[in-house]
Amino acid sequence: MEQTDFSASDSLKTWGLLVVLLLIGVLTVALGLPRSLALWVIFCVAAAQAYVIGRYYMRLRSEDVLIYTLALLPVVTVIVLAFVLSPDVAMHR
Amino acid sequence: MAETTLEAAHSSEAHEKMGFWRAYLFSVDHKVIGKQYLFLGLFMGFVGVFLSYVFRWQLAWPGSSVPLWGKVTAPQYYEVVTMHGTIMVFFVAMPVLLGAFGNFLIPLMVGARDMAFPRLNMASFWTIFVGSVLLLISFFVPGGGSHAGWTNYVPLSDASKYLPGNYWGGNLWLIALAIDFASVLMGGINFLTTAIAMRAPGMTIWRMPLLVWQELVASVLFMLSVGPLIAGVVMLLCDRMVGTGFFLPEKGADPLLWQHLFWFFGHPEVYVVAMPGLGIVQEILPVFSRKPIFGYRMIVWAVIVAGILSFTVWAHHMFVSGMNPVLAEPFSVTTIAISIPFAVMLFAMIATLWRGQITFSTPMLFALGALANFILGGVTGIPLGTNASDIYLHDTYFVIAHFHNTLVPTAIIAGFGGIYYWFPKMFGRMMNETLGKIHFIFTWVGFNMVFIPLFLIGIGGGQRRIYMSSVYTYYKPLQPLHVIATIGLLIIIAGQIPFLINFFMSMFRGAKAPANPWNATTLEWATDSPPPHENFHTIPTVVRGPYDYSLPGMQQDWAPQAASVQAGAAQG
Amino acid sequence: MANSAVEIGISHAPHEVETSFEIGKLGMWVFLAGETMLFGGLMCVFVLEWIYHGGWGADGAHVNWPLGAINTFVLFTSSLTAALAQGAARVHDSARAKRYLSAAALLGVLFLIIKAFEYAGDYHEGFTPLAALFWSFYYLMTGLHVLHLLGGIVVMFGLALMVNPRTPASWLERKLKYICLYWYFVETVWILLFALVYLAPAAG
Amino acid sequence: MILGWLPQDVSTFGPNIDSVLKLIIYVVGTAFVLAEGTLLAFVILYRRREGGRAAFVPGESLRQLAWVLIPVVIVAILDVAIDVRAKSVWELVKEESPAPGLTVKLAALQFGWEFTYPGPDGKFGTPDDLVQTTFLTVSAGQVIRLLMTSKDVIHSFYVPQLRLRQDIIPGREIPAWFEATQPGKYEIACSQLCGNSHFAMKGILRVLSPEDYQQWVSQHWPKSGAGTGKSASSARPSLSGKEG
Repeated sequence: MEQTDFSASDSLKTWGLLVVLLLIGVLTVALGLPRSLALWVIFCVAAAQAYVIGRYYMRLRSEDVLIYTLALLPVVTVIVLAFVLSPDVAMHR
Repeated sequence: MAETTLEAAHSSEAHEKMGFWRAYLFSVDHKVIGKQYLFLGLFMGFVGVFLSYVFRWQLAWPGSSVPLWGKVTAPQYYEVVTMHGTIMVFFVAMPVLLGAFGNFLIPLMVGARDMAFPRLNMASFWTIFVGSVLLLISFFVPGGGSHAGWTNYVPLSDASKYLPGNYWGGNLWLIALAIDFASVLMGGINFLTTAIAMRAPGMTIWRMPLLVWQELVASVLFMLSVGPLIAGVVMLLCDRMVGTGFFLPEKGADPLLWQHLFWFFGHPEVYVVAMPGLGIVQEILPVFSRKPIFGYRMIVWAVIVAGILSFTVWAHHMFVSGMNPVLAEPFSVTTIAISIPFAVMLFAMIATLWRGQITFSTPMLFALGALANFILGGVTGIPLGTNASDIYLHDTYFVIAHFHNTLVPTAIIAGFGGIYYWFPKMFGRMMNETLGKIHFIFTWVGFNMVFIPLFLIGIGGGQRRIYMSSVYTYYKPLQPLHVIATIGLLIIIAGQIPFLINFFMSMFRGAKAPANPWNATTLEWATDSPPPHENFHTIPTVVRGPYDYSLPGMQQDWAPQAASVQAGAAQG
Repeated sequence: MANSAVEIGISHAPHEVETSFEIGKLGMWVFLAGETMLFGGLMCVFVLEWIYHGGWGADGAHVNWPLGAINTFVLFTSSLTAALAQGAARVHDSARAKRYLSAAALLGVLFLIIKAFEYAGDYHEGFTPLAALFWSFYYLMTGLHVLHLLGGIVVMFGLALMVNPRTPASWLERKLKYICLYWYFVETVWILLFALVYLAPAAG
Repeated sequence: MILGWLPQDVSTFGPNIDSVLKLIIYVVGTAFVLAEGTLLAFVILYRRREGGRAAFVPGESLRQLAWVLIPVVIVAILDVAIDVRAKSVWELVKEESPAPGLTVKLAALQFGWEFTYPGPDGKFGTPDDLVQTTFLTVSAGQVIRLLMTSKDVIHSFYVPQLRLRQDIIPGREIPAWFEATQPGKYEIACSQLCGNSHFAMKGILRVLSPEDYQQWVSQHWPKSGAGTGKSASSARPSLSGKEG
């Protein structure tokens, strides 16, 4: 069993990072930044938070390749679905 | 090793103490659950065949009164057609191929004592049981079952003003489908975890039988493709019951979205049905031609590549559906690309027979019948996958004949082959060969007599889902073809009687089956028939691949996968 | 049910000791892969409809994102306590692990309460699921997430109740790992939902 | 033989689609006959003989696998050839749209068809529009452009003799075109399930010879007497000189 040290300080640090990212997201909306910039910031914050949880809480980094693929395969499938659907659903005549 | 034997003995005592309920109805033993799936699949199969008998009679002799049903009205016709499609795909093909064979065989073939999560496995059966009960109830609900076709396109299935009186039928159809998806997802979790994590020592992934490979890839395909459709089903359910407008054009949404979500799931779904069927054929062919399967690794890679490509082809169902025509070109190309791995598998299966010693017992007959018809099914897919010819052939009987020639050989004909082949292992008794052969001849000849005329009706322009074909003059020359097809169906139904007698009689009065009646090499034949509660007395060690038949320099023409010390004990 | 103690106690699958993988973790990841496709499919449809409508415009502006932000904070704290519970179980301190686990579940309940207030507020202001396509998606996606949260909370409380001084720490640690894996997944889904349904329309 | 079942073809792009079908039937037919023939031959030739022994051909070496991979490559190449041939036909029928002699708006509704002719001024929404149900009257040899919408559910405009099928989605306006070559009465059917009377949703496509069409036009727009859109009679290409 690989050593998964859920030490208290690690968890607190992760929690702090998540809260900071949350504040950034909230600030971009509160300050009313221009739309396209705000959208970029919001989605980068969300992606960063998802990465932080995946890496620290779910211990994805220390997992072997099988769990890694099981985690990433659906995400890739959804992105493929979005891109292939877009010409018809998003921009149809 | 000693430790596992002690443990095995302990749990077999536990097995005796369990009363009827825990041993048979609420059992967590994968073998009992496999049989429960088999009985559910067979029962729903006969319901589905009865429904096809009703509408085929109406098609052959429009307006006449159908024995055991009476006159078929237009709403009843569309209800019967819809329920036939739904029951056969989701409540016959999936439970039999994935539920019955997957549950019964995967632990035995990879050398595990049981599935990874036995309780989850039991839950998966009872979930699909509830789903099928709900679907059958929808027949008796006011307005009957869903009338919107097994694909249930919106907005027809969306607002009840388009299908008056079909409110509860449509809702129950959606709920039964969602429950069926949940059940197969639970099964998939078990299949993947068992096959990946609980293989016997020595059973590397390249020594797993092809049926296990096909079941695994099918489970992954299902798991990755069903999510968006569950979302679609929930959205459609909200539209029908709450009144939201996820698919209604007047609310600014796009009806084509449902077709995309349905077929994004639909096409991997037909491979989820086809792959285990082909897996069964690939298990049976080597045993009865005493020859290893041709190109084991090539077939495994072909299955994986076909699985990946199956996510890129779905819009060939929608060439003429009002979708942006520019999209039709890429999907034609991917449809050709996916025909390549299946062509590889087909040619490899034919090559397996080359210079073999073929015995024509019933499982082999069904396997050969399935292979022959799957070639016809695959070949007739090209005109539908090519965009130009699909303009004319879409939604005609050509499409119906095509997908029956791919689904029926894998789910029904190969499924029957699998039942005849593994019946001794499941019930410890042999099935009668002559009744089996009669059943094969009636079923296979009847099947071709139904669907070859349907190809011609399709080319003649006869479109599907037409209740009264006398409305159109161009249908008049095609009517005799419908009559031939219905007579073919009656032959199939007649052929099921010897099967039922054989199936239920042999279960109690068939000849006692030895551990390995067919001299096969895979692990499930290395233990008694029927296997003890914990499958193997001691977990076998695997020393060779699954298809080592007529090895040069070996007197015996088959070499069991399990280590020789195990083979001695299992001679039985 | 004489043997039930053994049945529930060490491991319900007698052969678990032989596996090369931790089958519980593998099973949970396979389950999460299916769930990702469900939520992923829903979000993909939401984004595509958004692009087609060129942003949700007026409908989206009324979303109560401050309450959503508070809820996100509550969920972060809940996952913190879940991680601390796993830490405690690692050092075989079952009592502390039980307390943290209960705290995580209670914070989950707090999330549901805040959510209920938010739904009531929106409903009162007339933003019902039938109001506009955006609100249909909003209620569907957040509703589905709430159901998944509820499932997680029930299992967490169940696990917390089953913990007693005699429970072996390794069993608790393993069960905690699976339920916390699910909890982190539900949190990740909420993060994406929060960005898609709360912040983005409000920014637009 | 198989294609003998095809109904009569009266549309200009009909022969293109029929030729694609013919090409497919030949290519796919030979592949089918070869595969089934080999299967039948092996089944007959290699029956179990007393004391016989099967050959150990596991198909691991590339030389053995070539027996399968080469036929597969051939089949793939033929499929690609079919698709290249079909691509031009698809673009002709579905993507390009030649200059229309007459544009008709079609509205499909539960269990009927509604055709709107622009009238002599060639514009829709003007008082001289003519709305007819069930009957679509056109002149032979004239390119007809259809702008199709649906009032309720998904329908599908399908005329076997024109080899034309196009689903109609409510909320979208979907174009289609055809040019009939022979006058006559052809049935319009709906080929997408659209409710309990989906089978009875029959329309009639009346293709008239140019002279008869002129007469029909003058009947419906008596005062002006000019052809619809660009005057149909003069714009008619010489091709359709044949009388109905």
